[in-house]
Amino acid sequence: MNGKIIDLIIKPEIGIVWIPLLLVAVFFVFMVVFHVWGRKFFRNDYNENSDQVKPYNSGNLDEVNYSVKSSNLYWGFKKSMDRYFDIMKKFHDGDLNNYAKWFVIVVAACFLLIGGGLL
Amino acid sequence: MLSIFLYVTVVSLLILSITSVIYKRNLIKLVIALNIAESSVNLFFITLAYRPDSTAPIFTLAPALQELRMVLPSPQALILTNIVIGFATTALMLVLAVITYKNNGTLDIRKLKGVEDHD
Amino acid sequence: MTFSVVLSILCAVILITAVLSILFRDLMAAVVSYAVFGLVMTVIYFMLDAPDVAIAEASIGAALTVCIFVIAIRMTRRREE
Amino acid sequence: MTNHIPVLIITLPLIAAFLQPVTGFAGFKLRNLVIITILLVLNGLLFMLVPDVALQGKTIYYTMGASDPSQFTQPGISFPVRIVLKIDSFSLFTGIIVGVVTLTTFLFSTGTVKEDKRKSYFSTLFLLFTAGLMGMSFTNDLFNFFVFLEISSISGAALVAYRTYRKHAPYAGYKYILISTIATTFFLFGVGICYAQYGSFNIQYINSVLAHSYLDKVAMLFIIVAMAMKAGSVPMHMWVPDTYAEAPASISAMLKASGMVTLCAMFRFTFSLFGPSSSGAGKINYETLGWIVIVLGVLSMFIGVTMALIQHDVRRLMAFHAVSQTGYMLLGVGVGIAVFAKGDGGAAFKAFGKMAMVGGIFHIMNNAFYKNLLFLTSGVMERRFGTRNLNGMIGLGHRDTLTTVVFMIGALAIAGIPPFNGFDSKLLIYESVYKFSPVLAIIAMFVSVMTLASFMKVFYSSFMGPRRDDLIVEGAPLTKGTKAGLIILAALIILTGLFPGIIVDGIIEPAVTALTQIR
Amino acid sequence: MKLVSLLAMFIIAGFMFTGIGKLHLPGDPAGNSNVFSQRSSEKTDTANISTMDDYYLRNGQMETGSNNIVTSVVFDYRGFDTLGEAAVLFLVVTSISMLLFSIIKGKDLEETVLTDSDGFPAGMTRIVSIGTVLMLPIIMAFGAYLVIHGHLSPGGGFQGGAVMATGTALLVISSFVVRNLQKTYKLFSFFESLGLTVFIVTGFAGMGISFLHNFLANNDGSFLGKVIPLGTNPGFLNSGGILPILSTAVGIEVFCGISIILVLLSRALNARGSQKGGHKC
Repeated sequence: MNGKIIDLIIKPEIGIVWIPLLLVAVFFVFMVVFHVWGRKFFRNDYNENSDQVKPYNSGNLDEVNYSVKSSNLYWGFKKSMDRYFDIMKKFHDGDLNNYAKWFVIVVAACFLLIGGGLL
Repeated sequence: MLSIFLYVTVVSLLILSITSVIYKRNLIKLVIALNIAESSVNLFFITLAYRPDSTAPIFTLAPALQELRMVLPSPQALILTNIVIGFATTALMLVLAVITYKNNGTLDIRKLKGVEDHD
Repeated sequence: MTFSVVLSILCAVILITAVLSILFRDLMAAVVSYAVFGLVMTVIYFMLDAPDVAIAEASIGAALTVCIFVIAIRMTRRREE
Repeated sequence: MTNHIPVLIITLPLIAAFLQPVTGFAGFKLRNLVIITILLVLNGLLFMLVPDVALQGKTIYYTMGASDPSQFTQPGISFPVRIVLKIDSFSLFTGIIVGVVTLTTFLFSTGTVKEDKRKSYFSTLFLLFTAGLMGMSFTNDLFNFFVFLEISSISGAALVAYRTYRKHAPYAGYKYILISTIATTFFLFGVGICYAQYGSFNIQYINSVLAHSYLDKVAMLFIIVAMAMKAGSVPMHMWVPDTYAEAPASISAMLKASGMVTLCAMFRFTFSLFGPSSSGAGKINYETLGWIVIVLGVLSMFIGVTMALIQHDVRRLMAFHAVSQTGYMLLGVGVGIAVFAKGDGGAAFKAFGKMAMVGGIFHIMNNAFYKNLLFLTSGVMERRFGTRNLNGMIGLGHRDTLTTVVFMIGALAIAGIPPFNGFDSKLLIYESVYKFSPVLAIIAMFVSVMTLASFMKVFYSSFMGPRRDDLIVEGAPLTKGTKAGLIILAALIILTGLFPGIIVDGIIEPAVTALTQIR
Repeated sequence: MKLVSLLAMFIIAGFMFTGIGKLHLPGDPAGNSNVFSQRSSEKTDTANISTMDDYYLRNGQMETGSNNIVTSVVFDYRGFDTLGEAAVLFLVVTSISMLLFSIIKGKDLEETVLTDSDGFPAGMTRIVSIGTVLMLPIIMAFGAYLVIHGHLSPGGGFQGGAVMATGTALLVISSFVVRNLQKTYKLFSFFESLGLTVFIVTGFAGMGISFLHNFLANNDGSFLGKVIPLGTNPGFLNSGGILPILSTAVGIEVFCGISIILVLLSRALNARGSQKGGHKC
């Protein structure tokens, strides 16, 4: 390993100062300081074994065993790009002929580049 | 003069097989098409290896001329390997097509989507 | 001269059998035409001074591949739907 | 004995696989142990090569069957006659990826793939898959590369169709072998054209006599597009989600490794086979070639991630991410290709081109670690809930703390969060690509954000939520082997994340210099 | 969308046909192709197609001791390809047995021979069965000849093994039902691994110098090492060095491998588990 361990840690020539050990140390220092000193500024009426522990089910208090289904996360994003996704679903529908067709189209495009003198 | 026919056959076999992979719908028909593509590559290598009025590269009982000319041996050695690889791929694809038929009851690409419904 | 004439005829036969084996809807007929394709390939390899490859193509390309195709078609459907 | 290492690396898995049917009935515990020791020996041999190949930049040749194996050509003739294996730091880099991935994946598969009569076939195919990948990364001979490419394609297809009782698994295997056969046929056509011009199959020899004619461009086109198809870049990527989703978890990890080895082979062909040769001035326009690779990369990134966002099958989601991560590598190295033979005497390449290539190739290694980790965790999730549908998975976090921690490490690494290794290579790529053209860097960052979004979706829906023991199909705790596989990969991610300097200087920088021959 | 792919096909066809024009036509004499002109001294004119191949033709007999230069290229100069190739065949046989043993289960493994009244296998007519029995020794003898004389006459491990496998194909086609699939499969797979292990062990045997080194050739007439006169000669059986050993190993492996494929496929054909859709054609 050429160069001492210190050079390895401090690598100015890749443009960023990357001192992982320093980052980890700063992180621990911050946690200790926060744990000892910073907590006084926040509310301290939280106690473990009251019903504050239970997940807040937005009002309905009876025991509700549900979790947001993954398919309706980001529904807004999906709704807004519906036209794009319809085209994309048509491409990925498992039709083997289309899979081979795209290979031929890419080869033909590159041939046009060669013919056009670009490549 | 003679090699133009061979090279034209090679290229037209390749184009024929790739077109039939794009348009044909039966899985076993695709296997036949890919076999034809492999044979066209083999023919391409053998026409590269051919030299006019020369014998096969075997010295046992070769014509005892002073000016003994022989065909190039290394493409033939590679085509030996490629033929057996072509047979191996064909055997595997046929077995996979048979099991797909056992599971899905059809060999038609359009009916075998192979992809559950999207989200 | 006759050598290149015979070779060009065989090339034509190759193209015809390849097109036929693709176009036949009855898979058994397609496999038979593929067997003829393999046989003519063997003759072409032999004419191009490649005896090793000719034997390999004959035994593997024409005989065994066709045998496997026949068994596979018997296990599935014969007509291409 | 040490100069025989390259051959031992390839032939050890082969001989183990050949003896498998005979020794396969000696109980599966002994068989797993034998295979794990073989894979450990492989990694050991690879790391024995690191000191003199990577650090001193030496290139080891190994000619098969020659009287003096370490010489590139026989005494007295100027062209190679036999098959030559070439180990320079780039092929060593590829070999290390294959070694690490196969070791961890086999450790994982000892637990998940159930033991039955067909398991000895599974391990035989696994060993042959490893031998194929090792051969592809080390060989210097075009037709030898074709044979090893065929070995890895066929064993991949058979392993994808391992679970024949599933409805679509055999059809996914059929798709994989059909796509591979089309790619290998066109690859062989390119090799034939190279042979027609230069009469040899050796990559180094062809590059030294390359005349950059029209036929060379046609051969380059066939070879590179065939490799891009096998690696799964966008227009030809549609087989990737179908195949990875149907395969067992450890096999989709191996398929991803074979995709990356094919990508490394594609870069080796662009630089070592069709690179600007010493004899002829390069008439091949590497600017356009670089832009082709960049366009493939950007398309892969964007389409891969947008399609991944809407999937509800966890393995298909991760397969689309595999496609988008391949886009990052293509983008990084594409910028390098576009710039490395520019007319300005290498100023642009020294400024950002080399950093882009270092970023791209470093991303290949990082991706090898965290993408396999994610595939293995999706295997655990599928085993637990019996289904791959994200809607059916709730509250896995309560049961498997190890899987949750490991999944978090993998998800944060793939999204490029600082302490983990995804961030280092993505940062290198962003910085250099920004100097090349800012729009590409912005797209790359946007795609990285969407990667984080889709993995948060997976984490939120399947790991958090209330504890639902009624959904658990198989509650048996993970075996020692499975845990070992996951822990090794997670440790590697954290190590490369915290100390990228060691990896970049030790393996990646020499790999790029070996590839581009530019200091 | 179909039109785009048709157009792409025309573009590819056009460019490849122009490529043919620039391709080296085998008509013109490439390089100095007279075999006797320079023995074992290297000819370095400009890089044309035949430098490497002319080296094989001129030095093949000396270095590998075999008359059939194609076999010497297959097993000695590019022996590593052939090892990979044998691995491909072994790989396909393993994967096919892995896939088909999920169909062939339980009762099908021990099938009694379906014979008609006087002991001939049912199915095909008696002519075919007798014909098969008569033809089998001829096919096997011809295949063995091809394997053993691989380094003298055209032929070698692959072709001989494939010809012997056509014998098995003949048995399978004439619906000769394997008495006990389990035992037959074990026998064939044992011989297949034996062939492959012999191949790779011979490769390792030359490891003192390098992998697949032909250490048996040309050492004055010892086992398989006869120094053959150069140029045309009647061919000597004990001359090829490790070539005959490798050729026999590959011959055994190809024969057993393809026989396994054929036997398993024919058994899966009428296994109980397979789809009833399989018709008699």
